[in-house]
Amino acid sequence: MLRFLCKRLALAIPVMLVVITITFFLIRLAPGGPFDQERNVPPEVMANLHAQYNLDAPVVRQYFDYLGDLLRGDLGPSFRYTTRSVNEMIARGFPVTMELGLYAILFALLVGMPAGIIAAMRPNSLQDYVPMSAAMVGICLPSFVLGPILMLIFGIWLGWLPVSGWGSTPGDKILPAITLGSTYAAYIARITRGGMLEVLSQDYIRTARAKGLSTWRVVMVHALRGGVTPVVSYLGPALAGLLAGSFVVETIFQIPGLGRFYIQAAFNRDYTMIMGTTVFLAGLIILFNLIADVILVWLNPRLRQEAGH
Amino acid sequence: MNEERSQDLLAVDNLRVCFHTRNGTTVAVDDMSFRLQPGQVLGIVGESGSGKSVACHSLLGLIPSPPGKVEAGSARLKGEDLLRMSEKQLRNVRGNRIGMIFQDPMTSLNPYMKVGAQLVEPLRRHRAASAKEARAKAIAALGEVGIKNPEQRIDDYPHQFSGGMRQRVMIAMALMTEPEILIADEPTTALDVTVQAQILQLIKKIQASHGMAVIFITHDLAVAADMADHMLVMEKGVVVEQGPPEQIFKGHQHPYTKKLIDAIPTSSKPPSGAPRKLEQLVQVNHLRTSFSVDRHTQVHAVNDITLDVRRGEILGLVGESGSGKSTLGRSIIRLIESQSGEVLIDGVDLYQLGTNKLKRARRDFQMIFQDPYASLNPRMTVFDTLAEPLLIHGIAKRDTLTEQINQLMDDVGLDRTSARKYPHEFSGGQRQRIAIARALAPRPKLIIADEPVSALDVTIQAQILKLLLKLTEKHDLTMLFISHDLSVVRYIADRVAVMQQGQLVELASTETLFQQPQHPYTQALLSAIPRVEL
Amino acid sequence: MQRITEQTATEPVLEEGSSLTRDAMHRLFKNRLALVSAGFLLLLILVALLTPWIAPYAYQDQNLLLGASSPSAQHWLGTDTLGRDQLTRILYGTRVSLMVGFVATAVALGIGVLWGATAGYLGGRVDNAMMRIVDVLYALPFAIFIILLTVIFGSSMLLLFLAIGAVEWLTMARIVRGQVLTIKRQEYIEAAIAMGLSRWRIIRRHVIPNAVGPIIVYTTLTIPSVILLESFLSFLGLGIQPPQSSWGSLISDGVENMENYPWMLIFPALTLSVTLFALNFLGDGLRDALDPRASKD
Amino acid sequence: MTLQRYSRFILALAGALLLSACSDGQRTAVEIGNEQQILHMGNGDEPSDVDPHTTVGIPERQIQLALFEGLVSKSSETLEIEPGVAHSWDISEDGLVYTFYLNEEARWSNGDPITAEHFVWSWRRALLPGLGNQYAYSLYSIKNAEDFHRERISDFDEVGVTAVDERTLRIELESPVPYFLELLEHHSFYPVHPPTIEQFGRPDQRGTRWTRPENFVGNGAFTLKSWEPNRVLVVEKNPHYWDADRVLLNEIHFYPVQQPATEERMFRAGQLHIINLLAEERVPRYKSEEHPALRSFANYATYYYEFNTRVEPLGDPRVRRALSLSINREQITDQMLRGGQRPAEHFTPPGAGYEARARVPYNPEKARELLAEAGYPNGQGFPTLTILYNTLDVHERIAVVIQQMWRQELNVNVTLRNQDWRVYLASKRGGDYHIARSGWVADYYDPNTFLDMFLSDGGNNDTGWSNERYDELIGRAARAEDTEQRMEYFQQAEAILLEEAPIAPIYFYQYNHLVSPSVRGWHSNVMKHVNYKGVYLESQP
Repeated sequence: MLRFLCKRLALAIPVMLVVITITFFLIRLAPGGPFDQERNVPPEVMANLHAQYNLDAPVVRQYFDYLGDLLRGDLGPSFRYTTRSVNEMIARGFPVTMELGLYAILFALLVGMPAGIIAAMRPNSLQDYVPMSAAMVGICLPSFVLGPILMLIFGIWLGWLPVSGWGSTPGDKILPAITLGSTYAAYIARITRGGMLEVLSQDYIRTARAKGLSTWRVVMVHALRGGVTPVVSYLGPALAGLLAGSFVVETIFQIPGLGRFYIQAAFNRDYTMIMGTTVFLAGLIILFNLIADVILVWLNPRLRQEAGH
Repeated sequence: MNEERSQDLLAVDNLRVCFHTRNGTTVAVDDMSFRLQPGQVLGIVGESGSGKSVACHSLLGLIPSPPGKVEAGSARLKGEDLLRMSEKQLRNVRGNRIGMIFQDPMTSLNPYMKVGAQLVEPLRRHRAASAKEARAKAIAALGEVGIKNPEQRIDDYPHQFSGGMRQRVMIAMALMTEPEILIADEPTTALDVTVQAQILQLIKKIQASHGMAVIFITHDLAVAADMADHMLVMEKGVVVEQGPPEQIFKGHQHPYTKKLIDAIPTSSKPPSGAPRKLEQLVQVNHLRTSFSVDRHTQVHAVNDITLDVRRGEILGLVGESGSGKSTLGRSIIRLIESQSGEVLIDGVDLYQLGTNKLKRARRDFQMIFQDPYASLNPRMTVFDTLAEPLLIHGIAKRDTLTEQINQLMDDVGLDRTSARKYPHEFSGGQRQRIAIARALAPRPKLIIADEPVSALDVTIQAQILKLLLKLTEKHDLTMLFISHDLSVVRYIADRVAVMQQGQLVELASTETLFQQPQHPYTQALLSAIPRVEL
Repeated sequence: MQRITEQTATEPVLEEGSSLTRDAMHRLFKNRLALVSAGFLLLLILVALLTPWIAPYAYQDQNLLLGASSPSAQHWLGTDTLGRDQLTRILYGTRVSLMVGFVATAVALGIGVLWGATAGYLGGRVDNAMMRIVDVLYALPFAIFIILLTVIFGSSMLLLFLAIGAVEWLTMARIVRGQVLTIKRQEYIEAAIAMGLSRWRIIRRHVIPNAVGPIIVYTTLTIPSVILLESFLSFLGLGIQPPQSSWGSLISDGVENMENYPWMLIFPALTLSVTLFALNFLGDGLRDALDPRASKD
Repeated sequence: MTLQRYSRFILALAGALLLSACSDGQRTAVEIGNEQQILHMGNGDEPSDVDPHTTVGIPERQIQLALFEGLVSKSSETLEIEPGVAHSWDISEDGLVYTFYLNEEARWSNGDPITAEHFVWSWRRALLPGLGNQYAYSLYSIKNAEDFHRERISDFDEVGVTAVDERTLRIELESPVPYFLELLEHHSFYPVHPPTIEQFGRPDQRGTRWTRPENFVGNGAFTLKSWEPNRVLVVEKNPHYWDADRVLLNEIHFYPVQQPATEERMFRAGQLHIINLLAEERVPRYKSEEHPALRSFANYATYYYEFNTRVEPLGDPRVRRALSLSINREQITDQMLRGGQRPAEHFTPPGAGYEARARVPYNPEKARELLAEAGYPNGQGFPTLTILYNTLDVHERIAVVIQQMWRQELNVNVTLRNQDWRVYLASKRGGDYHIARSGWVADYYDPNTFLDMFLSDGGNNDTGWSNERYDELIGRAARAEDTEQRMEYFQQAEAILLEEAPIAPIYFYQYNHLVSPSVRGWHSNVMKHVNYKGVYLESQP
């Protein structure tokens, strides 16, 4: 297990290096600098500004300087939010995004897994079609449509829930979590259904039924472990994608999360911020995939044992 | 038949099961009736698709439904009709009054649960036993089925058991609640002969000691005869004959029963007319093939094997699963690369040939595989499949192609008109014929046949074996025939090589080997063959 | 078919077999939902191709005096805030969205199939290296990368195709590789090797034809995700260049106006949803048809 | 689990979630704010900083207006100059020397008194080259300020700012600037607290921690309480402010809300008192309802198109004028925007005692004539030009409309290109465009802020257009002592600008936003100037 982990972590280093390199040079290729404003400023001012942020050095030099800082864990100052370091911004934004992501995944699991299980229990019946059609709607409805609709209904017409903010009024986390989670709920429902169908056709399920066990026990005790395997392998990348993709929901709902920082950074040419968030997110994606793999191993006694040795 | 006898444990009458699919309705079981007395062993025999398993599964409501549906009949267990029970009532019967064991012990245990947890389930469910009681009983049951150290093994996962051991666990599980009936659905089909013999022995012993009634489902007439007090022969969902084994074997009425009995390869190979040449075609010297399982473990699948195959002979290669016989077959023709040793075919060392020379040389040795469903490209017609080797090796010209293919089709007994069909439109036996035709196409000198009949039903198996014999004769072929089934090998081979754990333990002419086996392993193998001893 | 006609008159007529493809078509035709979906998509493609001739108005026609008006006899689906005919806009949007969907998927397909098949078939170290590269690229936060690209280089159709294609090919490569690995282990491949076939012929005649099914299925499932991705970009204002419209841009306009002029949201959203539905149903149907035993998730 | 059981489970779950949300009663942030005198404001982008010498944006400006005060202040009701840190001032006859007398009561938020020396120190800092202050040029009217900023001189003593004594500040100008008092209200003239800045870094260091809530020292009516990026920035009443009696609010919460749609929803859900910007398409609805919260007022700003005169055929003034003449501005403002914008037939918006006489009316016949004269009768042979605009819905719709107008009136085809803001700026600056959307919001309330842009060497003149006569007129206006004469020079300059048409004015901005009726003493005005003094909240409107 330890060797497996080390190997994967070792693999992460070149990955990160590629990410850093691509991003670093890509953003510098972009027209428009971080300090461009509507009103032109004299070249001397611009030069001074660049000097303050080490932008006057040759690009390759900047690159290695950046790598050096990175090794020390310093992601640099934000160009746009001048008083803040990228480390600070990430430290502020990430917990929010993470929390949002967890609620969304929780919602997705709570709704998606039961729906998928129910559908798999009686395939091609009404009990299958209803949740699966709902899942399809979930997949086909982009969050930037669902979000405003939910806000309109629950926030403005009914007045039940706040339409923005994060943790400042009670209940303001509900709508964003649902908006972000609905697509994932839909996918999880489909994947669960597929996984369960696969498992329910296995011989050992027949064995369990032949023992006279109740349907509930057959499904929950015997089938679920194997049936959720594809869900688990989906969750790693999904959670990563969810963190990277939460910006739409964060923008709509005014949530001070990392995704929103990132998008703003891209528009603002906040080089260090773009770099910092990209590196951070890439690291997270690697981490989540790793965690998913570890859980997969743990779920399967055979692999668990092999990994144990 | 219909007189009600009070001592009947199970009375099945006029059972009819249908499958309604998109492609229409299939009658899987039709008008089936039988009686089962306490302590009786009922053998149900039939080839695949005869409905023997469906019938038994439908008694407990275990057929997939939809599409399956019990349409008529009754099945009274001590007077209570199983087919009219609610799902809830049935659940009280399953695993409680009727226990089941299944064919494939590798997949029939839940890989995610410790065997102990699976063992105690029936007891906890039906007897409301405490966890402690159930565990004690489970350990006892494991002990009874012959698992050593049951106290420790109970906390193992299924994958930590071998196939035979898992089948023992299955049996232990079925025994937990002391059921009145045990349904054993082909419990030994997936096992090696020696293990099969042990399991059969175990079932017999337990049946006797517990006084259970057993329904024993099998495709193997010999096994059924060995086990059963009473036999049912099924064909296409219909019981064509039933009676005690002696009656079935000696006084059978139905042609299908006769066909089944005739298909059992009992005799040895009929001596061929032509005098045997003793000239070698293949000489294998010190061949070694190993695989690395992980960084530390190497499996020596073929461990220093030396043997020869003589021109025109059929050399049988026998061994249980994992003995390395398939690897040896593939290593000989370099489908798997060996680490050392040499393979001389007609004096040329295959392992010294370059890629292109090897490709050209390949027309001289062909292979027939076990699984007729996997060995044919599903997206090529029979015509294209057969044309490919002919064209590649320049054996056929465009204008003679059709003629040659027709010839091949005739040879293997396939209808010429079906050359434009695709593999999935054929039955398993027909597919194996196509595969044989493909192997014959480049007119090879040597054919490696890797378990070519083990996936086939007995009657088909007999046909294919006959065909192989006929063809080797006709085309003067040399064949390495790999099989786990000694009766088959005895039927077809001139000489037999026995492999165990990557090593060759014995090589002798067929009759010598069967009459006077030298190696203890060969002896064990031979004694494990179920025989019809009447 | 040439060879059949060469038969002599005495030969019995060959029975035509039905290939797996034909069987699959047969099964597909029995799946009414998939069939209706396929019909709908064909209609949509046809409409997209014929849009300039069948659209009731020119796509840039505007009527500021009219402004946003609800559905009427002149404008069946109403007009947007510039008084442009909504039906026309949706029709042209269909053209763009389908094009983005199809072309970007084609890009993904091209790279993915080539990459996956090569890695899978060659195996060993090559496979290892190639799949590591895929792993590396998987770790890039791609949604964000596309945004970065479109922000930086402006959003041209070409860039959209490339950027989206560049994201989607990874999964495609993995699927193809997995497929190839499975096929490679099939005995008919071994049989082909034993027959002395060249590697290239094996790939061409035995590997690719058998991998086509899952690839087609995955393709039908990629198209909707590409269309959705484009709509997300449109939401951020990074989609297609106006005055062209895509479903995404229409929907994001519609969301802004959903309270005042609900038809501006309803109709494009409906078109998008129905299309995505159809693509998904067709994909599921194809999967069932191509592999009746495969799990249906 | 049956379907029924499952759906019941989900319903119960949803119910529980909703209950937990609604248990806190129905009181909104606005209602609570009304009682506690806490104003909730939408504020556009997240502020980059609150340091008045390093920021450039409007969101920062709105906050700085609460945190700082210049020598003078401005009434948001009348836009008249009022005393700020200085209670009075003298202006020399020639308009070159200003002397300010500081209020003895004026204090920093930590209680320190504000001295003239602080202003000298602050302005020096604002001009320090190393700081990279993008607004430093607004101090250039001070004698030698530009030379100091551009490192031509290094001794700040030569710059025309002197602390005569602790409470007297003397400023010498390069040349008379009639709107100098207006300028002083700009944030680049705000004083900053020297000890605080020096505690956290060099004076010319950007982004030090001195603007963190825990460190911050300012001199405005409010002081920084907390600042959570992308969530909220809170300012609270500054007890040391000299005019604290007139400060009625306890706190102001500034919310960074980029999307107008989100902001409006927040307003409707009772989470904001004031929204920064009401989306154009929402205005008509509020208007028709006569919604009490809607504030709509003219803004001293112009929306216009720039022509790149270096690109043929835009080098030909007849072509430019033809394009400009064929824009139906009234249709754009009345039919499309419908937010109260006024069609701009000239460049400088009316106001500050000036209304241009020259006009570019909607005259398609004349436009066609001019185009034919230029060699493109009925648009024949006219190349396909591109309209460049930064990505925003309004710009897009205007571009689409104008594209259509040119097609109909002149048979001229143009394509559209939208670019992200920074890319757009780079393209415009690099001359990589044909026709570009542009907008100019006045820096100060004077026509000069509009007209001096198109000087040949104007830093913001991206059109490549230059005209000696125009340069001369603007120069004369700067030196004119008589207001009437000055305005006349502007009139003539503007006539040239419209005749030569390097730009096509389209409309004068209208500022629409929502202010809850419970907000009292809030005056929306042409300069979007806010003075938080005197603003208070009342629960029962």
